[in-house]
Amino acid sequence: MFPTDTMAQGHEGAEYGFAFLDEDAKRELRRSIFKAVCIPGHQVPYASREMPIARGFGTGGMQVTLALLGPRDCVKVIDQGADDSVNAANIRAFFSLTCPGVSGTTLTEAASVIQTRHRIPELPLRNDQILVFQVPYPDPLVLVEPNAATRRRMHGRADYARLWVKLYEDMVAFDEITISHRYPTRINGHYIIDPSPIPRYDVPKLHQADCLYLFGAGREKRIYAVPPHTDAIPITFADVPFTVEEFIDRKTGKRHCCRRCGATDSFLDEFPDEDGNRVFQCSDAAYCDSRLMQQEAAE
Amino acid sequence: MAYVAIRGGEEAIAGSARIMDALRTMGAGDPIELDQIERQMPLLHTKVMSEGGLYHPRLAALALKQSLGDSLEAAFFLRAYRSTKPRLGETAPHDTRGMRVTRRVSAAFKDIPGGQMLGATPDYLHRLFRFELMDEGAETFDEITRDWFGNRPEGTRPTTFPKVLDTLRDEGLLPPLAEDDTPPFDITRTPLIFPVPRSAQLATMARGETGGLLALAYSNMRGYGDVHPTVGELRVGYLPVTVPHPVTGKPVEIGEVQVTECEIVAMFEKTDEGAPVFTLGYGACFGHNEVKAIAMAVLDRAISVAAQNGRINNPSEDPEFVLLHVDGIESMGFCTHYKMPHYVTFQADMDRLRAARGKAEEPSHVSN
Amino acid sequence: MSDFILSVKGLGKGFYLHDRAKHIPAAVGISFDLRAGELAALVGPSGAGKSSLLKAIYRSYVPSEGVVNYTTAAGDVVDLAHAPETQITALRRSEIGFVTQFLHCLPRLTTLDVVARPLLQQGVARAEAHEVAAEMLDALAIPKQLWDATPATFSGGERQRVNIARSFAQGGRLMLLDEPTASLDPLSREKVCAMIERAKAQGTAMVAIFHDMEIVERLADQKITVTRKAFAEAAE
Amino acid sequence: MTPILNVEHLTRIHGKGCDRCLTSTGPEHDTNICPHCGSVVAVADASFQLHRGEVLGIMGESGSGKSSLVKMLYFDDQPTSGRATYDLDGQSHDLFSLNEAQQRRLRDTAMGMVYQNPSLGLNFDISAGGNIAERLLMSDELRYGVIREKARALLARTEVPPARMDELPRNFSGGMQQRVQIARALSTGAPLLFLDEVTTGLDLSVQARILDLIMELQEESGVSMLVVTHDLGVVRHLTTRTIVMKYGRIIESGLTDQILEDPQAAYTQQLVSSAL
Repeated sequence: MFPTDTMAQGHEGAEYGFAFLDEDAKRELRRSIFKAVCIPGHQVPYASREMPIARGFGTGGMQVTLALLGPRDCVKVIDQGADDSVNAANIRAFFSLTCPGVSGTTLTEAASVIQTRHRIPELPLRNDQILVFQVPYPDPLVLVEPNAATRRRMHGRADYARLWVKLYEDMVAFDEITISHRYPTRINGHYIIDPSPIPRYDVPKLHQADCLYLFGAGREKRIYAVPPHTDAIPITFADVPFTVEEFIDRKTGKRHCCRRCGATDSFLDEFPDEDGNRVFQCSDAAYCDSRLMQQEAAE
Repeated sequence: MAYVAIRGGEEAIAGSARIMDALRTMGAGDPIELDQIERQMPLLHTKVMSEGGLYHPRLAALALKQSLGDSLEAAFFLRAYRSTKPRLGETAPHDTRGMRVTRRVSAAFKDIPGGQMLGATPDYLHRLFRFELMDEGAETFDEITRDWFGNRPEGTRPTTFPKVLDTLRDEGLLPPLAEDDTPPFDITRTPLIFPVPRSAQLATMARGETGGLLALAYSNMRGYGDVHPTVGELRVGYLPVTVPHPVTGKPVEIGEVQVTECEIVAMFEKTDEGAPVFTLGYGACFGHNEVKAIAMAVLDRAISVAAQNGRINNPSEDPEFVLLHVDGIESMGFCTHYKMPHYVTFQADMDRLRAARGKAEEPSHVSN
Repeated sequence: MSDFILSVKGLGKGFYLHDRAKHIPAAVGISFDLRAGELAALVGPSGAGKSSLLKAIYRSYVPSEGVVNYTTAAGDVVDLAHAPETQITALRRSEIGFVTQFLHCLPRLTTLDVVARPLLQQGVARAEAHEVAAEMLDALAIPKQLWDATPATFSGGERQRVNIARSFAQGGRLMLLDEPTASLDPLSREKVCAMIERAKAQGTAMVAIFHDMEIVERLADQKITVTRKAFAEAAE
Repeated sequence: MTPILNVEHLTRIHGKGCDRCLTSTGPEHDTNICPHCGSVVAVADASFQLHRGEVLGIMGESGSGKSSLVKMLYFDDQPTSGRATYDLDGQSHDLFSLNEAQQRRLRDTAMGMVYQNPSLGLNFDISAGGNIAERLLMSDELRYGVIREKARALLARTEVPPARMDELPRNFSGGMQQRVQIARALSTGAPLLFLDEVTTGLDLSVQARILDLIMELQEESGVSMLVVTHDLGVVRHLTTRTIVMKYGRIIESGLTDQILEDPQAAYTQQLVSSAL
């Protein structure tokens, strides 16, 4: 069970119903989710409710998660790959407060629903798991078109040439596609989505996955989905391959490894240690911990 | 180690909550009463209800108390509370002619039917400190109250008034009110998909943040736009709220809400029927907030003009620009979110920068 | 099938000026037939309407009356006075040429390109077109060092000769010549006459206006006298 | 031979329109505003054909409807009534009965437009090369190397220095902007090009060079062009046939030299004589 004493509002929990939202709101959310699954990549508008955490902190993901959760679910919340970063902790505390019966976990393999900000877990997800993304900007076309009505028309017609022009301009200026995260990705051959600010490293995991990916944008009031076994192709040129972060040490030519667990197959956080040296560590805390535990057990 | 300190966020949040609570209570003397907030800071209090989109005086006072007086945060409490409540019914449309008026002015006419009524306004008060307020007692409050009730002007002033603009309508200078039975757009149940009807425009602004509305309306007034408003009528008062009786269906009055309403008259325009007429801008919100009502009326007009001309010349005329940026809860939230960790995206940024720099540094690199 | 290349019957041309509500008297209808290799000269006093009739045959002017039957290379008879514009355009490109004293040309083209242009438009290969153009320029004594320059910078006489070179390079079955020798020096005039004779010999039919009656006598197979209609008659 | 473009009874009325709009406007009424309902009759009952490889001029003063006509054919505007068919590779497309996606496809791949105002035809926030790339991308060319080469070649052909292909067109001179527009319009090898007052507002010497360029390109590619202009010089230079419009009506059409030398309609006579 969750600790319940970490929220200032904790003592008021009893005032609120299961999963916070009123039942009509949850029903509407579920309808929107179904629609999003039926039209992969299409941004389904919904009447996003105000959550007791601020816009931008994951209110869209929270609403999707709250609409999904039932008392037998097991939920995991991560932010930047970590279960115990402040925002993840805060959201998990909110779920524990408002969803009695739902259990929490930090283990990727144990969760039925995982809410995430900025990462996809390293461990491949199964077909009985749902990954819910928190989305700040649902529309990849904002890069090239400020007007929302125009953008909707462009999506309908799959009119995405201007996104490619952006890539072209990037190539001209830098000889590289410089989009680092929120990499525009084409779903099922039609709609292009903003896969939320995940790094390029995580984008290939969207393609033909076993699990369901749901994206909730609270402030912008959109829900969209990449269903299981669906094509998800990052947009690029035929002769400019899409690449992911490689964490190559330019001095040695070798990949950096996690300083905790030694992993060389994970997305790494880079930061200076006390002595000012650059060190690397798994961004996915659960992955790192489980590797450490395996290593301890093996010894 | 700094990085590890971020892990363990749960304890950090708990600690933060304790400090906030201490900040609210330490050395503050007697706890502030909810009534005191409601009565002694009515303008702040009703602003919170207006921006929170929920007319609940008691919870609005609690919100202000719990948020340490931050009006945006307080409005946020009301909004979040709304999300948990089912909708039990809908009120019928209300005619503000039935408003129990406490203040009404017109800048268009010196004499208006029923007369101007200055009411409570700081407009003509000098913003000079009354230092004696630093040291008021309960007895001072009683004295002022007794004096007000004891020396109220005699006579039977009516409490409801005709609308000033009806005179203009009678003369044909304003187009007649169009009968429209279309149910208003419900912004709490339907997201804004542009283009949106005017009712969505008005509803969004009615719970918009005062400062945001003011800034955009001011840009129009200063020359990034050309509404050139005249305040036809501004009224503040209490509007009876009726709902259909659950059994009989007959309208039943269940209370009243304080409302500020502003109708501005703007430059005239040609009509299909020939003779030119004035145009209108409408603003209304919960509570006593004249700046918000006027700003809203100006923006309502600005957006309508642009829609009519099919051309947007200024930000204040763009419905997307105005309506997507005036909500205080959303803008405040998104601004706040930048304080959250962005390690992963920043790591990805560094990767791209290094890649681009690597290309730039390669001596063999030839720009094509 | 007619053996005439051109058969003109009752061709007349007048004008109506709307702003002055005024009819400009027309040239009296003319009629003549022209076979391959023949030259018909339009003669008459200045202002009689010779140029107007020539332009009416070319359809730069809308004929007021009459029929201009032209037999195409394919053997079809086309009334140039009434044929659809697209047909006129096609014939102008491949069969019917018009030579004036004035040269309109693109300022960026070299003299060689200006002359070769009609051939290029007909789809002739660049090298071949340039060969024909060079031959024409040579025949008209345009100095070789000028061929790479644009005619926009040339003297009036040089430009006129470039223009003639262009028209004869294009060749065709029917050529309409409006004072091609006017204001040329005697040597150049002789070159042009020789060129006309050569084209005739190759079977080109021509309708021409010359101010110099000597040339008319030398080149014309028939003379068509053009007179202006009486004012009263035109105003009917 | 079938014309590449066949326009029949094309009409565009701005406003609510009434059944007297067409009979109450036009040159004989000296207005294109319907006195009964106030609607503007931009184009009324316009019919004409554009033949393969032909350069057709549409001449008239501002407000004559010439630009409106071309806007409809390029799908920038919708006609009130009328029909237009575009014959592409032997297949006839009924332009105004196509759905939006089909129209867009046709416009992106098989039509080119050069506007008077370069800001309409170009995106000033992306490079000159990027503007060409956009058209190529719209026609499904997704190879960066090919796009880059094609853009470079097109810009070179329209005499934009290759060194400037990565600059923003907003920093270019008016003439250079038109060259980029022309390169963009030509990029997909469309057999049909619309030119709307392409030289208006440019210096005379620049105008002449642009016209020469257009003419050369036309001869090279055989592209059919519809040239909208109020400038007799442009008509004389570029076109073989010309349509004259006034108050939304086609009042005269003919061979360009005939229109210029022997205009029949009162209005055309006035237009030609005032220019000389």
